[in-house]
Amino acid sequence: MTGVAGVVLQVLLVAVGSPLLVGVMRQVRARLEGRAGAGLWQPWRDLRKLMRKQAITPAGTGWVFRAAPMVLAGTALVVAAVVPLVTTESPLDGVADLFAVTALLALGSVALALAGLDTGTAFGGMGASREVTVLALVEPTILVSVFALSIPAGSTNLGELVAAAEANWLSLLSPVTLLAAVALAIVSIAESGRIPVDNPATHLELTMIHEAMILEYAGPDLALIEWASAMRLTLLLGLLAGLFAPWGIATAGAGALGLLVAAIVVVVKVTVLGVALAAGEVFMAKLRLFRIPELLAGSFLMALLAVAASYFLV
Amino acid sequence: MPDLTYTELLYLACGAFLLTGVMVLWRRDLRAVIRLFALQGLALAAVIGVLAAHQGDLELALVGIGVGALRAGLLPYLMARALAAGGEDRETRPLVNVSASLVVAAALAMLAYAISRPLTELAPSPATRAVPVALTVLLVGFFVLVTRRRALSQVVGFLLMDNAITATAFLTTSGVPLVVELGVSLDVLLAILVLYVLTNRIRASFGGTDLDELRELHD
Amino acid sequence: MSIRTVTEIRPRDLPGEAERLLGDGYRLALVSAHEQARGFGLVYLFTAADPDRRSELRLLVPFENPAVPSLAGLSFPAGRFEREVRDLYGVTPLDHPLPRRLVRHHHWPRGWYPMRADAGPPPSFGDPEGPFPFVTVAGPGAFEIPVGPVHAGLIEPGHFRFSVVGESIIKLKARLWFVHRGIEKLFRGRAVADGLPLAERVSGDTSLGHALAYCLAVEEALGVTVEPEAQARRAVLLELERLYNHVTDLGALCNDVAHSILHAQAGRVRERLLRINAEVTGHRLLREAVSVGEVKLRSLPDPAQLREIGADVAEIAALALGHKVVADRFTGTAVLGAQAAKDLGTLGYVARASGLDVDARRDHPTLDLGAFPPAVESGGDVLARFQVRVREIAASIELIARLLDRPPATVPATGPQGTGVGIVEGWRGTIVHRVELGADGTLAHVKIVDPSFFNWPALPVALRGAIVPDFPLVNKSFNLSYAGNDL
Amino acid sequence: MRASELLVAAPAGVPLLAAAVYAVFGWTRRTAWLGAVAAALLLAAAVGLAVAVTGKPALTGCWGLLRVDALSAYMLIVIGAVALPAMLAGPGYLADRTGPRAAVLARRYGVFTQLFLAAMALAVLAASLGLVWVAVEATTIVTAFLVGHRHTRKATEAAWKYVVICSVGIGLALLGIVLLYFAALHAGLGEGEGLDLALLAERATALDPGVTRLAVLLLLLGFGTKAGLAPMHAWLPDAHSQAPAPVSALMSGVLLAVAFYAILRVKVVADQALGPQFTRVLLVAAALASLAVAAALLLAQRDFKRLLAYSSIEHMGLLALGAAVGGALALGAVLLHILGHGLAKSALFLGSGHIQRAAGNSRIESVRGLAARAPLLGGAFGVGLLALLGMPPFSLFASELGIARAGFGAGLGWVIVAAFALMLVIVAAVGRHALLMLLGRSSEPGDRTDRVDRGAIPLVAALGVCAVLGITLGPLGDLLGSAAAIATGVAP
Repeated sequence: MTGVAGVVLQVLLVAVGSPLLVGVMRQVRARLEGRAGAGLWQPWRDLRKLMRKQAITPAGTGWVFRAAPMVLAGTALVVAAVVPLVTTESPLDGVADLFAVTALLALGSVALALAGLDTGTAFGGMGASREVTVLALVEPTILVSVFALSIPAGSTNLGELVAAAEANWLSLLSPVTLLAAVALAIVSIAESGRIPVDNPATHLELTMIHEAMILEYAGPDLALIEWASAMRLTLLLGLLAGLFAPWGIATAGAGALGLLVAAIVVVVKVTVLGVALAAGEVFMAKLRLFRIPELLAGSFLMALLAVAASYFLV
Repeated sequence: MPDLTYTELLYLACGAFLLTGVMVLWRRDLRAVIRLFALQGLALAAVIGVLAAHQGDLELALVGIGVGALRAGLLPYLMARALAAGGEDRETRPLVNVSASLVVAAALAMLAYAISRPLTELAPSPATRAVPVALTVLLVGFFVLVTRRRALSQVVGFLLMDNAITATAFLTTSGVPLVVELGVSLDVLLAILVLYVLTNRIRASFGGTDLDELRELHD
Repeated sequence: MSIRTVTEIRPRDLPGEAERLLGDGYRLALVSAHEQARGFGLVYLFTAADPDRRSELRLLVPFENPAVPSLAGLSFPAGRFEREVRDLYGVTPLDHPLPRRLVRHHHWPRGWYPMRADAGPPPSFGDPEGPFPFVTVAGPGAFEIPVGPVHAGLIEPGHFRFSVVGESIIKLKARLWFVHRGIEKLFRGRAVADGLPLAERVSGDTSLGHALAYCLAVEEALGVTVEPEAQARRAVLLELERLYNHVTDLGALCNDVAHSILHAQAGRVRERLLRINAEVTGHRLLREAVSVGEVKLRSLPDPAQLREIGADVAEIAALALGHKVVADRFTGTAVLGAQAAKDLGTLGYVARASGLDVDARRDHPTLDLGAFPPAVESGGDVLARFQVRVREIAASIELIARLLDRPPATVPATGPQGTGVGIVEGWRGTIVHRVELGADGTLAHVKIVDPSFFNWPALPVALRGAIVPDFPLVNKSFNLSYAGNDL
Repeated sequence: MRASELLVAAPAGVPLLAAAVYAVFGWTRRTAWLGAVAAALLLAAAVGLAVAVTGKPALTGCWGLLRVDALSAYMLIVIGAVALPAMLAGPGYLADRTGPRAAVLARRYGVFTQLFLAAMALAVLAASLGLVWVAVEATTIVTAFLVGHRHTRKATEAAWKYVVICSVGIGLALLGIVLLYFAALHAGLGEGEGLDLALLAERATALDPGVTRLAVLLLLLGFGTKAGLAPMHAWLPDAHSQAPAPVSALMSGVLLAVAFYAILRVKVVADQALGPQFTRVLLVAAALASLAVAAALLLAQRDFKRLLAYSSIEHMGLLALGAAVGGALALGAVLLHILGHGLAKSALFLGSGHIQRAAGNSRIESVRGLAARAPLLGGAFGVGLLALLGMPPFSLFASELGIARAGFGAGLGWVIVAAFALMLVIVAAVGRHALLMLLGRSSEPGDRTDRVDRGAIPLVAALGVCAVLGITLGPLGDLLGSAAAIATGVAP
């Protein structure tokens, strides 16, 4: 029963908390840059404002354009239910396979890219083409690096991976884990469209990746996309925290108290990661577009080396 | 030293050794490349140090300190001086672009794994299992040497190979006989000095260290 | 200032005279047209440096089928001036190699020339000329990205047509003049004092530069003498304008590579400078300080405070260039070669970043600035344009300190001329104003040339081969004025 | 025993002392001929050692670091025989160099040539494969300065290429040594003896074949680079054509052979550990590739020093071919070929130095009618080229014949046929260039200088020795037999 409760808890945490995480990150950046900032709740206020607006779809767009926000948000919610954030003991445990999770995240990205293409505008196409370039390197890296982690554990099930890491924390110091951690951190930044890959705060339409794809969205659709993007960022950070700092995640048999502690721990971990990311961004600049494949190829290489190391360094 | 910790530490050092080697392919900034090389020298010294601690071998530990001083201290210092004198601090146009180089490096890692099978099988131990790491760095160093155009990048490629050979020597046999060891170190040092002198001479006669300029001799 | 020579010529002698002047090291600074009693009077103003020389060619073309020989083959800017005069007055350049419309909006009716006295109120919009004939780039993978004239950020209107393959720019065409306000027409008939507020509003960030150029032109026309001290204070104000704009640009360039903390810091410095402006003149953008024959200051800026700001800026610039990614984004991006910069007639920091040693403060002085080497870089890329600004900030602060310390000698005034030319090195480059006074002392005709007019064609040239996501950065490194260009 | 130890150390020690003298006193009129004296002493010591070890057990010295057997002694004789004329040509070469830095450059030349001799001697004297490596790498470092001696753009470029390629190659060899040592330790050899060539050959059958295969591959690749075998030959034409003529003579005549000596030593171990087929395949491939590269690039060659350099690649290919064939006959022929090629090639390089000085550059097209302008030098150059092409009565003819006969006997007939087909191409190419240089019509008035013809004297002498060797081996015969036995792994 705690499994179901845990799942509900972590979906709620992600759904409600992710805009807050974005708010925290913006606030950190603002303070570090010497600005007052808009406050933690601003992303939620923005979402509320957008929800009240009229839904507008550009002329000539089809069902792909209308379905994409739903797909994006839907996949994010499913992943939120499956990934071991609060508990490793999910009733959806069979789905919590790393391949399934990666595929779900990719599905959301692809839906958005298709929607960008569906608008038929130059910017939608440009954003989609750039997003797919990034995606083509990000997804294999995620797969390969989690695969590397799965070799010592002997399973690709995320829950088991986390449980195994929690049981033997010394293995976290191995080159396999470190290489995979670096690779996953880089692609998480790329996947969530942060500096140095993409600038979430830009108004320069020619440099955008994520923002260019969603340039034609307005009102509730835009709200859904913004919310889903925040959830994806939260999930990626949560996954990172779970894989490389698994302490505190409730395993089978943890009671209600265990779940509560696990929830607090995960909130702390994700917040710390988010703050670190935001603080890092302040001192970072955006890479030239042609340098991004280099960065991603580098992360892919690390993932591959992690796999190689997991074979020979045992 | 308990065995588990020995293995973990050895692999951690080997991981650092590998990572610094591969990162050289990634960076264009030659100063960063030199820093990475110095870090790799430290990682190599750490590998030797861990081996020495495991075997309780004082002589090996001293050799490790010597290797560290040479490869993390003297050589990077020399290269940094050459760089400061030249004023060109970026690898502008490698023959193979960086993304492709990184993918090639992944393939090289697989190749290294394949060719080091006989070594691991002859004497399976934590140390010999790490030989593929050294061989990967060897191949990466060779790749850097072949595809980079700045004189200094080529020197770094050569030194990566040399680091890798040293690492292999220590991982497989805890080092070759001392006489040979000394001779090898001396030779490497001299080779670097020769290259250092030549780098300056290239700059004097070609006005830069972009080796694309070296095109006078051909058939 | 008797250095200006005036020659009345016949239209058919124009190419020969122009060729002679260009051969003597002159550049075409301004072409102006206006209606006179017996036809269109055209004025070609050529200027040269070292020593300061100005030469005007004046000619008259009849109202019936007005036409002049084209100088487009001799000078690229001349071709653009001629197209501007044709679109606004209907004077046709004969044998122009590129006779496409420049200023004309395609909603304007055929035969309607807005700057003529009889043009009347703007007519209702139609579509008689059809869309602009953009050159289409065809080939595998080539496609077009139209951007603007309305943009996502708060900037002025301009339409850009990118022809790209993948992310690489094959060709860029910029269409401007969406905000053509007919500002030169608004001057006509005003008293000289009433022209000043208009001049201050030619381009918002260059209020002082244009006001000063206007005042210099009027003073030459009226023969007004300005005290050396006042002239020195004007020079100080000019440098203050340069300072706050250059600092803004440094921050904006950092912002365009998403290095927001340096942008924030540059914004802080900019605010300090604007407050100094307000203390000195009572207006943050330096308005209403300069007027014909005089200058009114509330206080003088404190050199020590400015030096402190200079150190601040130097630190920001060093942080930016020391950042690997920022340096990587700037270096080698959108190179404008020295020859291209010279052929296009570029001015200001754009020219100086491409290795051209031009600066009106030295070339067309109003007062003796002493040893004053302009900041010249040779790279021609975004980095060079960044570095030129950095160096100019430091030079400006030193110049201010020197001017406040000891007012230098000025160039003496001459008697009333009826016409006058004012040349000022604004922060963006050389600004030229030319005024003609009527018999009653009111403004008969005013022509304004902002450096942006010369520099806009350089942007597409520099961008050839660059990548699309670098465009905002490159655009900011040029930072050209739409309002100053469109007029 | 002290006398024999001294004798063992002498071939490396004498040039080392000479280098020290040059370092202290510089290149003066009094020290100018010291280099030649050192070379002569080296040759004398080599002969003495040859007498001492022919048919007798090996001599050791320097705490067991050095060991001389018949093969080493034979190689020492080759080094001495080539070094003597090269060192004699040194003062003439330097006499032309003037300028502010001439004294510094001359001192450097004296020191480095002697160090070069010492390093080569050490390479063949060394008892341990590790020390062989150290000595071979030392030759790279020393000669790098000699290649770049002229400080021109071309010389600097050649030196850079030379150091980088050879250091990488020799680095691979080092890895091979490390792996061989690893295998040796697991074959029961002790810590200090794992690289001893004699012990390795003795215990070769106990080596792990997997590791040894990798090690031998790396060693052949590494020393093959230094020996100028294709496809690792890229540095050779540049370095040999840019170095001063006496240094080119040494590099082409003996340095390549010394590197090849290392290959022969490795081959002894490899053949016993892995069977002869493994090295045979590798060497045949390298031999044919070298011959093909040489043939292709000789056809359109426009520079006579590069022509000689490519000819060296050809001859290294032939040596590899002989080594691939194996057996006493083939290896005896290989060793004889080393000596013959060393004498002929070094003489030609020395001669080319004189021609270059007269012509002002080393382009074939600027040398015409040499036979008429300088009959002795031209004639000797022409005869030298004939010797190099394997024409009788020179010893190269005998050794090539020996390799071919042994090859057919070992069932490598098709390889021999292919190799000789390529050599026909080479004969045609070199012959055409030689005819043009010697008999072609001169476009400018010749400057028949006495000095040019005097330069032919060592050439004539070397060719004379070469011709005599082609007819009779004389006292060398026994030494050659013992050395070949060692190279085949029959004798310890």
